[in-house]
Amino acid sequence: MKLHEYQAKEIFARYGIPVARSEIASTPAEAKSAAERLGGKVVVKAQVHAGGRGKAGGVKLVANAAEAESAAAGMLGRNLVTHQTTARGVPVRKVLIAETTPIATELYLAVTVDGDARAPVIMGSRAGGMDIETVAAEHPERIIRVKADPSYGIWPYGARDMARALGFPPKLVREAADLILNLYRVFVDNDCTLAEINPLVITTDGRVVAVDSKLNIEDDALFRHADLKALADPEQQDELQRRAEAAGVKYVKLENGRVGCMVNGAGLAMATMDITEKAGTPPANFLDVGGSANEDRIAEAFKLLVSDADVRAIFVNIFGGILRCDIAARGVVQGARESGSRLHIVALLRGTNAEDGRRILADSGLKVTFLDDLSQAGAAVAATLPAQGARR
Amino acid sequence: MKLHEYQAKEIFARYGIPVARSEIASTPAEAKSAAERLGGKVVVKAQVHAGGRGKAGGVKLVANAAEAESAAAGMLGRNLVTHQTTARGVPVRKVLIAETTPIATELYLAVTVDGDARAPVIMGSRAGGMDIETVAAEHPERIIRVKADPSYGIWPYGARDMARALGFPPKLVREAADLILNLYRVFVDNDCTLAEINPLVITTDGRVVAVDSKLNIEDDALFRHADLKALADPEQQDELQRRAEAAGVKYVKLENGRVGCMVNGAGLAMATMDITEKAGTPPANFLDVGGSANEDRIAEAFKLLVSDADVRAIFVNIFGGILRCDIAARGVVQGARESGSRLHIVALLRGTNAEDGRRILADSGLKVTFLDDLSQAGAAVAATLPAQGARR
Amino acid sequence: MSVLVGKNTRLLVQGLGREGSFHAGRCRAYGTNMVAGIHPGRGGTRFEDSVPVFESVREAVDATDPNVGLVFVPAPAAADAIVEQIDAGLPLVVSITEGIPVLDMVKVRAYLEGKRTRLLGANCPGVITPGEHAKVGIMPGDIHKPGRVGVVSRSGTLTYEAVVQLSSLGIGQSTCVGIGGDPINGTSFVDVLKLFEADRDTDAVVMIGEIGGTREQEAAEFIRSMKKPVIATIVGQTAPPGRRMGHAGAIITGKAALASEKIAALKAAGAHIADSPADIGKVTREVLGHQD
Amino acid sequence: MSVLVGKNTRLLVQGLGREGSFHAGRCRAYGTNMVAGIHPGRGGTRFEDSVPVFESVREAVDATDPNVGLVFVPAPAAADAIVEQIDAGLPLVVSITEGIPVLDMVKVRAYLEGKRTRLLGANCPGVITPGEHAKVGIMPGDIHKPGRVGVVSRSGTLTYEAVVQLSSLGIGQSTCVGIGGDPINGTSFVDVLKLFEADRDTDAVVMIGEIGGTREQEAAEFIRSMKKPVIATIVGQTAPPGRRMGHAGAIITGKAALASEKIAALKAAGAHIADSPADIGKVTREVLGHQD
Repeated sequence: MKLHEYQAKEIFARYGIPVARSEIASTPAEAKSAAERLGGKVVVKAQVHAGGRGKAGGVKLVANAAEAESAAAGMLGRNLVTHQTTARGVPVRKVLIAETTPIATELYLAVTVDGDARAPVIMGSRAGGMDIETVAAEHPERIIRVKADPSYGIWPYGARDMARALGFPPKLVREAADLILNLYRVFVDNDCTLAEINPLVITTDGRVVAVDSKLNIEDDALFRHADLKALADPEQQDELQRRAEAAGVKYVKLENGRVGCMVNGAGLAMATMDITEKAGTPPANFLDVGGSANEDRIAEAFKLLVSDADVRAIFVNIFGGILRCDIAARGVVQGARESGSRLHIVALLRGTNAEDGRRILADSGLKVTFLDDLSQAGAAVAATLPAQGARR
Repeated sequence: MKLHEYQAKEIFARYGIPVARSEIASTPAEAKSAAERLGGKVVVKAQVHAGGRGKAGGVKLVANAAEAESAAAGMLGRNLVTHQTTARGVPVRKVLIAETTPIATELYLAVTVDGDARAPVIMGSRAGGMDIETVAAEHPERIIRVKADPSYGIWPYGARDMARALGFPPKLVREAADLILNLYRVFVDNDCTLAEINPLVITTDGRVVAVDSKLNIEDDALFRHADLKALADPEQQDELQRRAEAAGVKYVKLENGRVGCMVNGAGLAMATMDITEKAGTPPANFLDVGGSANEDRIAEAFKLLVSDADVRAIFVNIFGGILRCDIAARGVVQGARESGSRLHIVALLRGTNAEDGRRILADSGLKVTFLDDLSQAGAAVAATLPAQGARR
Repeated sequence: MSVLVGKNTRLLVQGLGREGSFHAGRCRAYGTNMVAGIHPGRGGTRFEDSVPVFESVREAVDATDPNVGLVFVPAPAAADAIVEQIDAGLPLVVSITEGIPVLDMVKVRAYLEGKRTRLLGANCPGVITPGEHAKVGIMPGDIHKPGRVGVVSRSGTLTYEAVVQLSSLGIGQSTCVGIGGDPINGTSFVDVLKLFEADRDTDAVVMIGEIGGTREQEAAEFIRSMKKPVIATIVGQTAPPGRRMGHAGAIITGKAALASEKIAALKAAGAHIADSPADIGKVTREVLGHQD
Repeated sequence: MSVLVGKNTRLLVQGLGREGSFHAGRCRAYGTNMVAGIHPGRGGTRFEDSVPVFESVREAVDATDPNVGLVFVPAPAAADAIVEQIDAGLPLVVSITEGIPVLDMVKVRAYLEGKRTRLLGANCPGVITPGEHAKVGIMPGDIHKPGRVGVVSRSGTLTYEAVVQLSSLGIGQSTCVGIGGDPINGTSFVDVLKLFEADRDTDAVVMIGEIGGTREQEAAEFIRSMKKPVIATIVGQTAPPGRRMGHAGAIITGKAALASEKIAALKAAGAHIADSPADIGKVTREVLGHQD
């Protein structure tokens, strides 16, 4: 689950991380008066769950309160499109009005879990402000990685060593080390998947300030963070994503796909994608209905698939285990009925109650091609796919 | 550092430990209105830093608000004498007015650090409400000890196992386990030396309630707990203890002693006590001036010694290291002058600047017997001690 | 006894809710010797009128001497259950539970250091040795066939797919092991490959990897030194970088986590690659044919 | 080289404040080879115009290869400094600092598990080997005399007392070790007794215990198996139960922590007891006399 910058910032401040003074505004008028209180020259920042705001016009440096008002008016109520969003973009409901920070140096600092190291890892770079993925790909040596001890965390001396390695001047080493320790505490206490400051700024007057604040919370850990769960902003997700999450299925929309895939299990779902891709019939999505899906969830998943205009055919690949094939088949029939879809379905049903499932689909009146094994899938899907462009 | 029951209770409540409803009162009138709000029938509990309140009349069960008022009037502003206090007792400035708890079972629960186990240990007993030291001495098998993992703490399953071993009925096991886990968190988060609930009560209506609350905080860790430090109540210590603490020296008054001992180092101080005791001249105190004492601290320590009416002679045993003997000698002279003491002093000065120290004492006009080594100490102290009863 | 489970397995099942009970029953029906169950509030009762149920693992261990623990406890309490089984000294703990917070698994993994327990999972289908009627997990038993090919996989249903391909070609399995799809788990590919390499009842190994992490590359390093042939496939070749594909393991975090990198490493180490996951059986048959 | 420190000692001192600088100077004056200092903000300077000072232990280790670390860092940051020295791989860390919170020491002690470092202290006077001019601590050097009796103690000034008694009777010391008075420390009596038992330069051991804890009883168990004679004393015989006597180690927490219990255990194990701490030298002379 993603938090907005302003939400993350409040948490940072609670943990003693120095942040720029700021206020949140929902209207241009609020933005104006906030800017007045903050001294006029401020930064107006669209609050969206997407990176790349700056290049997309979602961050504006303005000289006075009037400009803050008009900058806010240009953002609020509109959708912001960045390289990380869909073409529709994400709605801007709030803007953050922050005092400007006189920047001498920009750094990058983040905490995440490194599965290979089996521990949280603190990452820092002097190449702050830049796109960190680019730095990681092109100059991995510019990123300093410090592995935390799974039970002891990071010790103060380790934070000081890291601060020195990041080039903090001797006078600021202790302050920077405290910031690193506090960011680590934020990460652990709140079950984050990512706690990131980009840029972390050394100001011209020798202060250390977190200028941006990013926190992603692990969905699986939300059960113990009711306070964080309340900060969710589902409006920031695209509609399909939101529906998938509500239904409890894992769904990722893929560009340029044509085959809607419904599978149980992530590994099998990826295998299914690989096979359809190789058959020249690219998958339109990843969709894992999970182990314990019921009819309604399957039906909702089916409706999700067919509501994607790119989808020209459906491939249902269910290996019955906890999820029985008859349940899956009933869900598909229900979904097709409720959506009115008449897309051709390729179905591979194995495992628990596979026979029942096949009969239910066969009796449903839907156009279904049954497979016996996965090796037939590529050809079968290709055969059922209508010519490019046609639909229903 | 000790906390009052009402202070510990607030911390318990913050950690989700169920406590009885209560209010704190500084006057009989406040006690009365608190009792009214709590339903009339309440317990009035003197807030003092000493165990054994109950037997000493510091805990009164009353039937109505008027009785609460008079019970409070009987405690407030007086000194309470328990088996753990001096004969003067400790002043009662506040009383806790707590709703009564219908007791079905009383248990004992505490967390402390076990040096031998090198870890915090959770102790529980079904013999709650009783004097736990007596239980520990006479029926050690009645105390359940669960060692916490130094880095992982105690796991929920361990707390459940302990709750079952303590006889909590199945329905209350989870609640009791949560309480154990929360008490452990209180202990660790607040650097306690002891976190204790005695009694921990199962009520007749099946609730679990911490009826008493005791927290001792480690003095050495107070630097990171400004909030707790502010809860100190030095008035609860006897005057000598308070002065010793203010001066930064470790001082323990001993009953029936006659020789005031001033030593640097705890081990040497205990050795000195043992030697004077064996010589038939029992020590009146343990006093360790510490490693880095200066003249003023030594002087204050000397004044502490002589302000104890039991003290008939002084034994100064300083092994100069960080603390130089000349400094120690000057402090003794200063203390004697400021206190007007004319007690006989036996002095054993070794190590750094021992010669200078001896000269300073010799030139001071004080009555001093110098020793060359510790083996002479017993006889020398015995010789200088006046006949029983005489002083100055 | 092939690897991990077999005829000497004495199974303890923790978490006998709806799902746990269902699968515990299936394991028994397959022939697994379940000796104890754990469920809060049900201590003293019997599962399926025969297997004693206890309140705590310690009690169960003292009374019934199990050697494998199976965890169905819901995610919020699963790490605690795993540690309870570790502390009770169970040699093998299999955690089916999915959705355990990653920081819980960081702790559990570190806690395992120096302990005698091997943890399989979490978020895995479990382990099955068809020739010895030992099933400790949620896989459908009837697709398996006794034989001499070991299977190890990060995935659940994809493992079943592989098994079906093998069985339908008449290729039986010694033991099939699901190591789980989470980024931090108890047993790695390398751990299982070592077991198969040392196992007298296994002739070849099928390994099914995924995008994300670098465990397959570690496996490749070990495969270099193996005498037995390894047939490998990597799924997620078409997944776009940086997008989560269902379970947390399947995230491309860097170049090394790409399917192409993994396939190259495995190929270089001498593994036989099934380019399509539909060809696992076929490639295995070819490899075994050459072996003869 | 007797035990723990000797002529091959290469000393690093962390915390060069007033007290740390004073004692580092004394150690050097005694003949100890101090190779590095650590003090925040003073990296690049030199201590006493000769010993290089660094910002971090890692830098100092890389540049000067020390094998003993001495910690004078104030209590709030002392645990961190100890861990910094552990992580840098120093074989011996001696922590003088007193007043380290006990929960910090619980952590440090657990952190030591499996590491190559031995920790002496905290809250100890350090260790000295007079015959090799190696002093790593705050004890007055000039009271010591080279010889063949090892001394181990929980206490500071009482150790000096014992040393004075020995030296004045012409009995020199191989190495004197202060293990510190805190309830949780790095090195126990048993650890040091083992070193002395194995040391060719030590003929007998003086052990000075205190009330509180049960470490002296553990020592007694080991003394049973020792070939070398042990002279032991326990102070705090007159301390009233349950009262703190200065440092945290000296608290009677139960019957086992009483002086009488400890003396009985040591006597039963064959240790020679000095009933009064004033008689340590005398008893040692008697024991050594019988040895000849």
